[in-house]
Amino acid sequence: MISFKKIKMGLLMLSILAVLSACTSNTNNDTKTSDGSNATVSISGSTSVGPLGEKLAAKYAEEDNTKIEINQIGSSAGITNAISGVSEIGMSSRDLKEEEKAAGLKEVVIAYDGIVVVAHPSNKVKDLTMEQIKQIFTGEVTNWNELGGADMEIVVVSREDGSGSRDAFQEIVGYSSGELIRNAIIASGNGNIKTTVANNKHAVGFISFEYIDESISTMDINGVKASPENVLLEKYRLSRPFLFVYKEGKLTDAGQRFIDFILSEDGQLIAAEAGAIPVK
Amino acid sequence: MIQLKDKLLRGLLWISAFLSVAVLVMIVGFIFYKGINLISFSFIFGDYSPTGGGGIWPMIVTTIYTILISLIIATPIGIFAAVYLQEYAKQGRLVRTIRFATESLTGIPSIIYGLFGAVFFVTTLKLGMSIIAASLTLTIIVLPVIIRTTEEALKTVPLSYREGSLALGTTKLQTLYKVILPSAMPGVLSGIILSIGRIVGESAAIFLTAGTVAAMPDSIFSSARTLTVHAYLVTQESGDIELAAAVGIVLIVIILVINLSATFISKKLNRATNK
Amino acid sequence: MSIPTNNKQVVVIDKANKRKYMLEKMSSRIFLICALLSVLTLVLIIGFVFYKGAHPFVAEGYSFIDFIFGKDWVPSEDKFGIFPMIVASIFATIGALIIGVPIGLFTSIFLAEIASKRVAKIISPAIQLLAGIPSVLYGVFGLAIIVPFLQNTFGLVKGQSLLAVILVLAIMMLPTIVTVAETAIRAVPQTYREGSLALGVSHIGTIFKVIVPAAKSGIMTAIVLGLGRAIGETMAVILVAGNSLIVPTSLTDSVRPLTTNIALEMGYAFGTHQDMLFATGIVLFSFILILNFVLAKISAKGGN
Amino acid sequence: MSRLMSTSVIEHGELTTKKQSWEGISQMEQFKEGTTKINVKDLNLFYGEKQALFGVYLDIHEKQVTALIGPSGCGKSTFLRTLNRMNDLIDGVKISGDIVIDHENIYKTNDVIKLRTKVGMVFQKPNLFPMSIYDNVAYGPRMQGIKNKKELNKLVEESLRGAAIWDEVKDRLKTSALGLSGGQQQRVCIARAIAMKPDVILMDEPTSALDPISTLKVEELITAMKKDYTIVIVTHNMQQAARISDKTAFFLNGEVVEYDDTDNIFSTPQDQRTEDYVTGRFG
Repeated sequence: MISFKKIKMGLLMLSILAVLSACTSNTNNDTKTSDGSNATVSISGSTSVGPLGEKLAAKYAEEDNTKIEINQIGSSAGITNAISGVSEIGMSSRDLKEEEKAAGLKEVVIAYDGIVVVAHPSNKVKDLTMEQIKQIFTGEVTNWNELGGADMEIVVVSREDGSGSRDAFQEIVGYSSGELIRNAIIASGNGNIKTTVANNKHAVGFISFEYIDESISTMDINGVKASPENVLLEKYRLSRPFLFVYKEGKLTDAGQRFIDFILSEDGQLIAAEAGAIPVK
Repeated sequence: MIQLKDKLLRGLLWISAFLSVAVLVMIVGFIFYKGINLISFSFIFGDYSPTGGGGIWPMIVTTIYTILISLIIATPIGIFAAVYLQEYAKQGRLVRTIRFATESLTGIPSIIYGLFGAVFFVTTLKLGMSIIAASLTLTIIVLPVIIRTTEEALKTVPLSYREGSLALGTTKLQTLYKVILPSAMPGVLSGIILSIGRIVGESAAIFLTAGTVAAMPDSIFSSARTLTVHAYLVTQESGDIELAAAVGIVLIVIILVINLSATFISKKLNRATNK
Repeated sequence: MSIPTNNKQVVVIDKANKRKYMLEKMSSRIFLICALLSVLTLVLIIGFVFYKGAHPFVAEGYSFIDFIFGKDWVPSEDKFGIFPMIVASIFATIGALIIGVPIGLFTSIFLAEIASKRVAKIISPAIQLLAGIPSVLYGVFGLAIIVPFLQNTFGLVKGQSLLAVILVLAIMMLPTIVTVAETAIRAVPQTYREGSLALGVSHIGTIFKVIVPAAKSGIMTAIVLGLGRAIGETMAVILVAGNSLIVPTSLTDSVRPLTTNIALEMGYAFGTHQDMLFATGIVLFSFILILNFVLAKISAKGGN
Repeated sequence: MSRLMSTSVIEHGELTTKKQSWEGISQMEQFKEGTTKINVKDLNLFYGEKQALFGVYLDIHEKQVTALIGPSGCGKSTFLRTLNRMNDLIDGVKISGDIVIDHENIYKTNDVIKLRTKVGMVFQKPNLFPMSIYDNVAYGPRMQGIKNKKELNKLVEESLRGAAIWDEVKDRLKTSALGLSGGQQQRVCIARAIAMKPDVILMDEPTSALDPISTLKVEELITAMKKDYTIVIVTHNMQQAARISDKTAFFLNGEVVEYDDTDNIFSTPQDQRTEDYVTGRFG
């Protein structure tokens, strides 16, 4: 007869196991930290800045064991978390809005990033003017043949409302969320846009330079190739800053050390390797 | 004419059964086909690396954390609440309304729990995006399940056991943990197993409360990804279907293990009680 | 004659029993606290969602009618209309119903009545496993197989569409409907079958004329549970729906159901935008409540 | 054998309790002949608004078998359950009047445990727990705090012997009690009750679910137990009442119509209603 005592023992063992595993993973971290402090820097925000942030954090972890937590949930979410204190640092891939600055947020540009319009590799159209891009995304132009391409309906793919890349893209190209074509596919995350475009010859979307690969073809703007050099030379205008934002006085020195590392030689090197454009 | 109608209907039965099985085979087949070559020892136990090629061990640990913490909080409260509703409370209208409320709570989509958790636990209680915030949200999700299944199990215990025990001069508490709960145990356990299944499969609620940090969580206060959230983010972020499918295989294996152990335990318990 | 209540005269209780009574009182207190705690979480979650959800309409003068029937959802421009999403959710659920219920029901009848014991013993647990698979994997399957399939075979401009959502939800509904309906059909007493067969009615006739009507309330439960899961699904739908904010006019339009909208925007919404997402949650919650009410009415009317 | 009879005449709708000769007998005298173990005075019981017991006066004598007979629904089982306060389990039950066991009014104390250890009970259907025979019998004492193995073994053996079932189960004490036959299970129930060393044992139609042979075994056991315990047994079976009880009380519509030595009740019933029932004129 399964007496209740055995069940009680089982539950007891279960909880001890949980507590043990919780603290064991704690302790082995403590012992390694050189300067004894095991501060955690919680960073959340843009899904474009995120991957760069993770690569930087991985490199940074080799010399300093401050735990860097990178949460990829979208620029506006990062900014909201920075304001509300849920995260110490917010990552944004767009400039701060007035009310966000008013909330006491300081910003540091850690790199620049270009946004490139992408289409299916089979798409003959390789070059667009800023005006044409606007017409595509606002629905004035609906067929690729109007842009010198094949007779194919255009399927617009855009990012979700809170994405920094979308805000920056819309600001530079010059249309508002309300004007975005209604049946545009909304894909959350650069990766999602890339796979949607890569699998659909009708599709057109925009992604951060970091995500460029051979599964999609990139569009030049007014004949200017989408490359970090052209952004630095200000010839390619579709770019936006990668910002770390934090509330005045809320930045711990562990956080400050991480930012200094990013702005240092090695930090900017990693940014370049990741496809972003170094600040220095 | 009847023969024709019969044949037609019998045909329809066979076709729909075939369709269901075909769908099952297709889905499980797709996941294994796409993900199997990624499965390896290092994939399951390796640490995550942002530049790809890493393992999913942190996600497995996070999933285990969420299961353990949610159950450790939800099981006692759920069982004790069910005991109160079934054994102590007067079966008046109040108890019936509570039961109807828990009934409809089990039907609420988990995204609403995620909504609530994201604001209440993450921001209001200042827990931040963390495993504990996600686990508390999951606790609220599984609590009604545990209460309902435990109550049903308590109902199956014959009244004669209670009277027999009380008539021997034992207190209600002794009767409860010596006679009533042990014989209701199979039902209670099935409720717990059901909850584990729901926790493992949950993604919407966890996505909004535990965040997306893809690293080994330090403690229950750090943000982390569970397996299901990882499968979703991988599909969304990098569009890597193979990796998502591989995570899917691990999830299916976990669900299989849970279901099999559930049937095994309930068989053993049933045999024990009415041997 | 008033009913006299006997007054409790305190009698010296010997020590051992005193400890037991103390334990007894303490334990019933703990059980009460746990019951109150679970009721508290009940009230907390419902209260919180309704408080946040109703706030913009009650305090900030947004009109609930515009919210329900408004066609534009542009949070940055303070436009919060969820009509396209309500239509999307309803169409998706009804579509999934039309495909999922017949197949699900016929499969459950097949398993309960036609299939040999050995066959049923293999298929039912397999389908139960299907119910356990996390919905995210249905989404991945949808994105990788269903969307390209629709795009190529029907020559659609894009695979992400209402049809994709319907197919995914129908597949997700199947296991719930099959398992619950199968148990209901198996629960129909053997005497019903024998009675009908004895009258010379064919096996198929017996099934559809006697057994299915007898298991009606169980089947109804199965359908409503399946529906509940379909309406509440989020992660699988985001990957295949296309999420565009239009009132779907054809199966090939990409749509954004209510749940997807919450998941997509909850991360960064704050202030009125966040409240509007809670309001979307209320609309969803009332769908479920109506469903539960219908279920209670049917199974009550179903009698046995 | 003086007859202590309580007659409560009921004009429907209005209860009048004619003070019967009871008052006349002094306190001492009533205890003289066969000390009274349980003294019930003017007991009324209400299920919410419905009254089930009307002004019951009854003295149950120590070390005797008292049978309670009457048609179903006459309140005999309800009355039995008031003696160990099992009715407390039912919502909305109200009791008035006094039940005194060993000079202590059982409704004036809230030490129900002490009462139920002193007043054991055996139910209609054997309700052994899903445990081994040993655990079933040792359940009560263990709950009382007796932990010592040797002491428990002795107590279990004694109880099983006391219930005349030791020989049939002594070599399978560890097996599940649910495997035994109906008659054996009921006797193990009796053993389980005896293990508490009660003074009184209440039996609610203990043999109605058993076959004739087991019924006979249980009846022999009851007569044998008379020397150690006061037994109150509710039964439908009038022959059983005649065979094994010393005193019999005839219940009808919630009140005691007649209470006397068993021989008198069955041979020379005083009240016409008792005679009709005893001679089987109405069910």
